[in-house]
Amino acid sequence: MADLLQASAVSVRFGGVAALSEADFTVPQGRIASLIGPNGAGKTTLFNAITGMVAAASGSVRLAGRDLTGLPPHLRARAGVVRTFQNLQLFTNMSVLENVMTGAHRRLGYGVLAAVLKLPAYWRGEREAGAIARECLAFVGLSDLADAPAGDLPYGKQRLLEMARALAADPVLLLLDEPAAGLNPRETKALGQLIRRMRDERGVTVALVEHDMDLVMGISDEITVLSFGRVIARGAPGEVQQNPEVVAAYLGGGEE
Amino acid sequence: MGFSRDLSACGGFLVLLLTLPHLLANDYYISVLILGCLAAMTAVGLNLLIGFAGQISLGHAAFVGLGAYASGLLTTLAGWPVLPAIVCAVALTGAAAWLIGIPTLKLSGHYLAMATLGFGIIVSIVFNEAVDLTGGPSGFVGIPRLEIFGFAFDTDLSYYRLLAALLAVQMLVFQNVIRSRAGRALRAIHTAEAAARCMGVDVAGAKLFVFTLSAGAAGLSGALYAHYLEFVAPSSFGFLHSVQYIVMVVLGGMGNAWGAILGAFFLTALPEFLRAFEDVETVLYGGILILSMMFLPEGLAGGLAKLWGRVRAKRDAGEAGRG
Amino acid sequence: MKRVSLLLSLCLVLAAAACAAAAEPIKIGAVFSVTGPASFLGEPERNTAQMVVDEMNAAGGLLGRPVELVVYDDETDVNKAVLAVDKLLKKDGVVAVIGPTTSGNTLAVMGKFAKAEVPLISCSAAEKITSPVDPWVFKVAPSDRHAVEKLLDLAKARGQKRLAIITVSDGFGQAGREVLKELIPAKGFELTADEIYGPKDTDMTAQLTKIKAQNPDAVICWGTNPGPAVIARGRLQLGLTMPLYMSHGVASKKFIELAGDAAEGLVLPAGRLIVAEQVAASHPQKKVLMTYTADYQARFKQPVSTFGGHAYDSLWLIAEAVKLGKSAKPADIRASLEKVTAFQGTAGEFNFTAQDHNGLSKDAFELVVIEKGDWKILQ
Amino acid sequence: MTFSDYLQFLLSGLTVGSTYGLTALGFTIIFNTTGIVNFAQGEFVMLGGMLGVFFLSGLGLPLPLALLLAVLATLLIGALMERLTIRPVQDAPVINLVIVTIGVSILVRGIVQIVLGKDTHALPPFTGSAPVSIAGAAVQPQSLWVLCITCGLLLLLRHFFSRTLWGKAMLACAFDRKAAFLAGIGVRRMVLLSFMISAAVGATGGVILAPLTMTSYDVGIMLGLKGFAAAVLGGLGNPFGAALGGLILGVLESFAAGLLSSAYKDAFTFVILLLLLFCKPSGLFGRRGFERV
Repeated sequence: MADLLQASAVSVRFGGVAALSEADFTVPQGRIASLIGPNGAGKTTLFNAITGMVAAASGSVRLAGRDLTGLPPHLRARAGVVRTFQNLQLFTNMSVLENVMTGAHRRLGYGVLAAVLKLPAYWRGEREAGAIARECLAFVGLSDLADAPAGDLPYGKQRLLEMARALAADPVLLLLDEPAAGLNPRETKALGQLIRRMRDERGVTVALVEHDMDLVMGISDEITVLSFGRVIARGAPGEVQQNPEVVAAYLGGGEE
Repeated sequence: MGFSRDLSACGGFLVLLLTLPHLLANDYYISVLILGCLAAMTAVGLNLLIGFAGQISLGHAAFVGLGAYASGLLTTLAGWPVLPAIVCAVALTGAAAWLIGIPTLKLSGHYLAMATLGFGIIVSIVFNEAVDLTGGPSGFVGIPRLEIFGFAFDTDLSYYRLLAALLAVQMLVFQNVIRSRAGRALRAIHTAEAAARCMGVDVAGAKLFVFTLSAGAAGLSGALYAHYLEFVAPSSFGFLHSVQYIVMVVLGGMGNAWGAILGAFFLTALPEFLRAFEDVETVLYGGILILSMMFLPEGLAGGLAKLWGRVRAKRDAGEAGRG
Repeated sequence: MKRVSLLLSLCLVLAAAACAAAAEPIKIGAVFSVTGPASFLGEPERNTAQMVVDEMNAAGGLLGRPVELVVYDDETDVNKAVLAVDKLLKKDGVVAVIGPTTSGNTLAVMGKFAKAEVPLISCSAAEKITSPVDPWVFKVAPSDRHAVEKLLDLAKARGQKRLAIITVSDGFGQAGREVLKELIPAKGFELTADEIYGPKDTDMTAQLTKIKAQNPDAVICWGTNPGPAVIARGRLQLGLTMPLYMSHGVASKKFIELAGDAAEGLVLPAGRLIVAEQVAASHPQKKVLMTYTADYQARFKQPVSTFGGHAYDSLWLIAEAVKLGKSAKPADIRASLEKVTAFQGTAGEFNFTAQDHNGLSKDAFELVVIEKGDWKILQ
Repeated sequence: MTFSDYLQFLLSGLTVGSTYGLTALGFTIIFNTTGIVNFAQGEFVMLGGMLGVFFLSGLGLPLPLALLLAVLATLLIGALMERLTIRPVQDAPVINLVIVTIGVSILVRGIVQIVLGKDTHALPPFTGSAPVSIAGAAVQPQSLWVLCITCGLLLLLRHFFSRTLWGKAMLACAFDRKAAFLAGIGVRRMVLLSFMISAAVGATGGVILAPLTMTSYDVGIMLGLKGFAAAVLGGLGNPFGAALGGLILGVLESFAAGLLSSAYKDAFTFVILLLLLFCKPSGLFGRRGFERV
């Protein structure tokens, strides 16, 4: 089955430090592909390069054949590349419902003039945004907190809100940056089921960066391992787990 | 749903403004109300920029000045009728904001404050020094009063009614912007710019839009000010006036649509009440700023809302007790 | 609730009765910049106005009625000046208004007086205030034109041909600069430099260096404190040997105090007020100069300033107009003001006509020189 | 325009620039410890000059004592400002803190206007005012005092921030308040200290420049703005950059007034500042800050 995302030979430098050197990363259509590696391996940097938050020194990023390399983040987002953040970036000055409606920003087809003059396009757009938002909240199980201020939610529920917001953007490709960080085992298990449901029920292609091995091994169709900015292994969960280089990278085996 | 509430709120506000002159002891206070409305127009625009989009501007008095001078010059030197001159002045101010906005809005925090402050000072120096064009430090006279389709607004009361209507319409327009996709995008930029970017919000474009919109509102208030005073001078658009607009927004309650109006009228009327203690007015003004930031962090509107909430809570508790 | 409203109406009746008993006071309004950048002009004006009204009431008021002064501080801010004038015209119902202190504020408010049909006597100097003549607007400060003419006559007498000017970028400086740039070429001089400095600038070395490079015969500085004092000291520091003329804007002891020994030998046109003692006893202004100086210094323990004199002249001119027309109605005051002739004020002899609402001429100014820290009339 | 004219521009530019530098230094000290931009910094400079005049002519004290007392009094006012107005709102958003500092600057201006009056005053120069000629350019001895004291203060502060324990503790507070707190640094005391030092530095600027440029209750406004511009020009947060930024700003202003047009002198300064902000927001010497996503 064709690869939805092809990030090939992506290099990123911060001053003299080569955060990423010629990293390749592909995500097959409708699958969950994980990206793992020790801290500082360049996982988040690769995500930032894919979403355009960081300028790649070289290499290209193609989504379903379309070259996104030069585009700024918001145009990539409009092409369907949506991500969540390692340290929660919620809109705390808005309600839960409004947060998710903002997620659907790119799908609403009315401009400012329509909003000012309250043209029919505005009413249709807002109704649509409300429907999308409520449906996504239901999907993640936060319907009863729709009107609560986003800032007041407990941490676990804020994570779910960020997932709902990403879902509302109708992602072609969803990049999850350590979604399980700070969650307890029960919440992590529920998160795993939620991601699997997104893939199965909504056909969302997911790219996952995560340290929690049970979660990664449990739901990933394919795993890529990064170490010091370089891809050192790729394959099904079982294969990658036994790969000596991966073990060394993690457990710091003594290179002779 | 939200729209009907906005409509009734703005309508009620307009009725309140129109009845005010008749409640006041004598019609001297109309000029205070006129200056209050003009200040509110700029403050509401600035509130959208600071309170909602989280971008600071320490040079907004310059946009008020641009609107005033553009409209004043068009009607005196170029002999335009007043209405098209005002419309063109607002457009010019918006264009100037758009131009200076492109490089400035890439900055944030203290740097953005400094850039807008520098821009404000440059504009006020040009007003002061370009003597042949702007009439220099003592300004220029002879700006005609506003006249629309033959009806001349030459009495203060008629001009006040026009301003009250314009302010109510501006509030409705800004409420509609806030309660829409664009409004949510602005608020998103305020708290999590990176996340907004990844939700498809063109952050640079949205900032430029809100900066130009708020500058246009300031330009409109400047033009209407010039045609009220029939005179314009650089001393009304200096750095201290930019600071005063900021204080109106923050004192009124940032991010609260009605806060800016409350702050604008309060600060315009305040010196009138402080007139009795002439010399200590500066001290009182500074003191009020400090104390309000300490005890009313969400501003007057925030404070009132909390008060109103507590009153309602007590009343509901009372009913529950009785019911 | 009933008892309270009854009580209220009772004392209202009483108040009205009390008010009618004493003669209705003649209300005169005043707007001065007591605070803000122009406070060193506005404060002496307010002090003088209060003093003069007290003197008037001590002498039985006007037409047997007490005079009430209603003063507002516009803080050198245009908006506050507009509000203050509106309050005077609509709320306080004054018969005449004196002030504002600055030209900018005067221009902003003068249009309101024709509509309200109340006369305004401005204490600021800009020529635009009385030309073209607005029937309801007068001014007591001598025009910059008179001061410049006086100075240029002296420069011509001393054979100085090439002149440099350095003016402050505020209302006062701009008015002077316009007249200087008009009269210098008109009277056959050559303008070598046209420098400008900001009211709050703290260093004019750059401008003075530029002027020094062109080596003019004389330099004319048009501004009010503190700028001119910085320029006078800069002149010594940079060794500009050519004479430096000042404007009547620095005609107060504060300038000499600030400039210190750099003020020695500077010449400037000024009202006779600051050299009152040296004015010949036979001079018609002698009496008014001496009384004002004595009264002011006795009450406020500060030296007099020509700006305070403007408030003095305005109020006594109104008194003169009320006596002349035997009426305190605004329209009568206005009409009588235009008939005032040979009135000796601190700024000079006033001769008002329907076309001349300033009433002063070139000889309102006296050329004075600063010697050993004090003013001397230039012989 | 001869060489001595250019030298004249340079020297007068450096003199005025050093007060911008001292004001900018004051900004940086507070910014380094609290992250707050203190818009009342200009008022500290004004207080130095005005209190100097008060102690000298008001109480008739000898010049050195009067100036020292002026600096100490301003230092106390700085402490008072931090304790009464900054501490209660220290966790408020940046915009609220900016408003509080603006409120303090207006309050201080109001009080000085009432207590010390609205007139302009001058302080006598330290060692006479007979100009010294350097290669044709006339320099007042006071200017030399200004330059030396500024450099002296700069070196003192560089040493303080890089060598002394308290100095490093203050820097730590700015970097991460919680971490500094956990490391046992009395954050509150450091913040108080930063306001006191910056008030003293500002007052020194006021005291040494007043003999040249005179002082009144409202000289603080423009000085504050120029000081802030200099701090940004030099790289916000870098003490060395702030002082240099001030000197550069002063020289630029002097040459702009001398060669181009004196009317638009201040405008040029801010145009240059804007260009710099657009091209290199971290200033000439500041590090490029990275925003962690």
